[in-house]
Amino acid sequence: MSYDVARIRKDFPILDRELRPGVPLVYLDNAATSQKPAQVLDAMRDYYEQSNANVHRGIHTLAEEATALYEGGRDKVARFINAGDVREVVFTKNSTEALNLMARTLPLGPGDEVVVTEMEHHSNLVPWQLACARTGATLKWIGLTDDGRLDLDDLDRVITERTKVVAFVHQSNLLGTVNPVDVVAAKARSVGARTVLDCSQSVPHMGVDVQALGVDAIAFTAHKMCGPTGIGVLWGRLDLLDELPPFLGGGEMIDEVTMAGSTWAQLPHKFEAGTPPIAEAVGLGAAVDYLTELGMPAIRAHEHELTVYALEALQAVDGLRIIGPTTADERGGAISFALEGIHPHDVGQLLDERGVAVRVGHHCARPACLRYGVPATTRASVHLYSTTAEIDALVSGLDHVKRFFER
Amino acid sequence: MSYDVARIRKDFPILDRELRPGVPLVYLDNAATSQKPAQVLDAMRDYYEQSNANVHRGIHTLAEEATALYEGGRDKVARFINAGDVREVVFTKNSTEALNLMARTLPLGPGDEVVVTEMEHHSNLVPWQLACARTGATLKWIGLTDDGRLDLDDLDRVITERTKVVAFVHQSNLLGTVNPVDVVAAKARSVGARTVLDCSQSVPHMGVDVQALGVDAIAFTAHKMCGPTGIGVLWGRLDLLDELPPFLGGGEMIDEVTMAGSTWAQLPHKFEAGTPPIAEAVGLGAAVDYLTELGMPAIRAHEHELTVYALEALQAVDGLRIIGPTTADERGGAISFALEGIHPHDVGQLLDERGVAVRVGHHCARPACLRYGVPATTRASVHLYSTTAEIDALVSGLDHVKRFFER
Amino acid sequence: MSVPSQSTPHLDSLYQEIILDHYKHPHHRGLREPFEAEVRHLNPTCGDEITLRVHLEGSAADGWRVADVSYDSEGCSISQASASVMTDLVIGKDVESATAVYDEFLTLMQSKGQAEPDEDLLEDAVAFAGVSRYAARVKCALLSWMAWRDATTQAMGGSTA
Amino acid sequence: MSVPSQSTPHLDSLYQEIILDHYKHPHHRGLREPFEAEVRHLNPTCGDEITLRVHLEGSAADGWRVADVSYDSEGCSISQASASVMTDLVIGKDVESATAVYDEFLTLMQSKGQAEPDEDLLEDAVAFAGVSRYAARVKCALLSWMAWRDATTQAMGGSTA
Ligand SMILES: Cc1ncc(COP(=O)(O)O)c(C=O)c1O
Ligand SMILES: Cc1ncc(COP(=O)(O)O)c(C=O)c1O
Repeated sequence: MSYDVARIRKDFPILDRELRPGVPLVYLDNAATSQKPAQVLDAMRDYYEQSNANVHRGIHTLAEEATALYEGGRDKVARFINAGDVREVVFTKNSTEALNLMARTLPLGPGDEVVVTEMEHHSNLVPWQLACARTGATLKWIGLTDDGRLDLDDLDRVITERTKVVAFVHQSNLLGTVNPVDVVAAKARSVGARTVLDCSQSVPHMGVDVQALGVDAIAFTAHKMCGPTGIGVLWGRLDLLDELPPFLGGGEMIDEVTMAGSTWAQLPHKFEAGTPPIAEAVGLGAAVDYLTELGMPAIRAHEHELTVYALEALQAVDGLRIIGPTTADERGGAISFALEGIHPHDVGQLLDERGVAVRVGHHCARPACLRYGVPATTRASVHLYSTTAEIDALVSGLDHVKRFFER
Repeated sequence: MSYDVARIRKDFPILDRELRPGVPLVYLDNAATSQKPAQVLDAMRDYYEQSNANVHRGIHTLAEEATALYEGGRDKVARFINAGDVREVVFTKNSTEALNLMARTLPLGPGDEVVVTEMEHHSNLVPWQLACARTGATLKWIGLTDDGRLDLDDLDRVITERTKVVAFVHQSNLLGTVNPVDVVAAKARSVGARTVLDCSQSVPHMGVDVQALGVDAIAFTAHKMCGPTGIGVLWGRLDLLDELPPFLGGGEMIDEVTMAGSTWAQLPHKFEAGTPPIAEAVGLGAAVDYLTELGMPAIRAHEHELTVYALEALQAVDGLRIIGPTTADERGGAISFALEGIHPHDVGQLLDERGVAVRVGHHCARPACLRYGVPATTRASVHLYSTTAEIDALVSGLDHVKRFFER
Repeated sequence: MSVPSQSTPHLDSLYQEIILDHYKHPHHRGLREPFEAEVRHLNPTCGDEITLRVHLEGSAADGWRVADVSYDSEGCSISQASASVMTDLVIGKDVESATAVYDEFLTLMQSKGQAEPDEDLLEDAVAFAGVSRYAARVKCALLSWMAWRDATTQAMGGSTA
Repeated sequence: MSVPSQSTPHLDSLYQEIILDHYKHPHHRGLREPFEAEVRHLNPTCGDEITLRVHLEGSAADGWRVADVSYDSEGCSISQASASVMTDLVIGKDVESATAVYDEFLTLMQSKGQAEPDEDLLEDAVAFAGVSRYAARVKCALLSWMAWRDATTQAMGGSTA
């Protein structure tokens, strides 16, 4: 049972789309969001057509079914990331909310320090900037090397006894870099700091085992892992989540309410105020089933092959500079680059004309763009259904772009 | 073109479901969540199968389409509630998040007072309890009359010069009561307080015109108005939203980011951190189209008829006591009741046996339950597709319940 | 996707005659003295409530015996009947044996209708087997048991049995 | 649901020869003295940036004339070319006439490809008509115009033209 990408592509109806007659879609914007297999869309539709009800508070048949399906989604996610306890899995609206939840509830005060890295997505930077502004804590960061890696020489200087939280990205959405979680987490642990790992770009592309990672909390988002929009996940160690105060207040997250005051529900409900993303949890569960069926190691191997292929092909393009690691070691399949003298906007626009969808801009990682002296990059990124033919289409598209502006 | 409920029901595939052979679903749990017409499910599926991409940051064809569809959802919502400016419509994950957003960002301090009512849903109570605990402000509330109305005699006593915010519900999910928004808002305005109206139960059932309401902000939630889970709406006056600090930090909500600090995007994006509920906005847009096509006045008239019918039929049941207004004036179609000597759990369970889905419990409005001396109620609630035959099934079900426990 | 329970089993399996009997004529009801621990437990979803007292005899060294369990409660037939059955089962037993019953009942309730209950141990409580199929009602059936367990632990001075 | 643009119009309508010419050979580029106001505008999505100076002559009473507009910018072909075209159009005009051109250009950009641009007023700027069909590029085309408008308002002492 080898990895049959042609068969896999049949599961994704959108991949058959022609943008214009004769111009098929070449979707290389997977780091922004992934496409969804029919299995995921069917699961959500079935939920709505057969079992739709609000969860938890009802005893009628639909409410019981909806609750079982919603909690079933949680069970699947817990197994997928090897959580020690299903109560450690909290559904949020996206990664960003999960990271904000941590930044709002982890205790911080004047004199405390929060450490991030210079390659963070804004969603794992701005919440900590806000937290520091609110609490009087200080934000520090680990810099980057010229070849797109964390500057580990910074570790001992930046992470100190005053560090309370180290928040960093597992795989960079801009550079593709996979960070050495063990090294950073060990250093953080040695000073008693909490670690929050942004797994938005890792969980969709490699097997992530939270018990092996050695961090205190992770965040990820369904829409990048073949699941629907509208749902993300916070995983956190039970003892940590138990200590934290609630984040949003409202229905479902309470134990006992009087006008004078309230007490909080058990985990994970303490952090799930209001009607949760029910159909979305069902869809995420189906996405997890889909990924598990293909096998995360197989997916990773496939994407690694594509990354090797793409890095080589792109570096053969005259005037093209990779922003990030130039080899496929410790790196995922999101590849940013600059094309000499041509602005990414123009690159993206002309590629789109040929059906090739890439992302251009700062990719919500502006500080890292500044670090590498580019206002923006063009980024191509693969997923489990991507092919070498798509990489070829990208490269021939880039030749076209260059000819267009050289004419 | 009269209101043809039989034809309308054909749009809702779930309404054809039999829970067990010969036991059709009688769905009277609409205040918890509504069912979804095929039009809404189709719109979301089409989005995923044809245009799925992340919004705003892309220039390729799918990204442009996805952005147009997402923002199209916002345009539809803005028109539906007659917002003066589309930037006043912020997408959240549900009502609860919208209310938390207001409770977190409206400025409060020691000596300030926040006023709610005793009939609030926990989602419009707990966030204000938390805000008061955090800021040193004081929470006060308007009490209820024995017949399930706001005790307006309380107004002048409770709302004073110290009141900074008055947060109250438009239509109670427990009692069905429709509150006199104009009276409360006028009083709040007279002391310079901001008004936040919880429209979770009104927007789905009556035409809501934010310019006519005279409040500063409203919250509602898609899943109760034939839309999907995973999305809610905050509407607020542009000048108010503009003044407020951001809520969650991350991608999309920023203008310029450096490691040292960030500036915020324009409205509504300032309040939409991270990848938004894109497919859900498309679905909500389709729901709004669906409701508009039927016409909110026609929907309201239909539900009013059902409410009149149900109130009469229920009050004819021996030992049944309505918790809330006993007539259909200034009241919606959510009807709570107690059945002498039989716990709501048992009522709900036995009704479920006959296919009748009602909600039992405190309905996230525990203080109001305490006010009326009941730990829980049974609640039947109608929507645009409900029928008098369903009310009949409920009433005959209640006879069965009574016989069961009297045997 | 598989829908969890396309067909609800007939309700008679939930509302057994034994359950209805205990509901209508509860045993050991009311709050009595003496007691070493009193707890109040609440099921926030449905408003079920119990205040429960435990009176133990014995000592950590010689072992503890459940001398009395008294309670005041409000709630549905399942939670009321369960409290009545529970007191029948634990009063008079040593804490260790009573805890074994508690464990067995807990297992039964978490079995989603799959367990074969031990009739010798559970006696009247086997009637609750059907309840385990109704996720939302399991909490009702467990409320009094959880309260008993909690109060007993407190009465023994915080040590677990 | 209707998908907004099943077929993208041919790109030649976006990348007009005029645009490419201005992009490769921008007019009035560089920051010059004297000036009464300098602003920096940024398109956060794509990193396009412009620093722009306005030098006005005249007075509120007699009317203002755009004596010079100088700028330093980074960005895509559309934003670069737009700045070049804009300076051609506003320099030498009185502020009122220049603002009329600004208004016309703004209307064109917001037209989603539907407007009939006024060629007499817009001259080379009519080449941007195609850009209005690309929502994500409209901001690029408008960046320099917004900066000019902002700087001019400041230069006149905060009063609007
Ligand atoms: C009156 C009222 N307010 C707020 C809410 C909360 O809505 P949501 O759970 O979608 O956040 C609800 C429904 O649960 C409600 O009925
Ligand atoms: C590394 C990283 N972190 C966080 C996020 C935020 O995810 P979301 O927008 O779903 O909240 C993203 C994607 O946008 C990402 O790539």
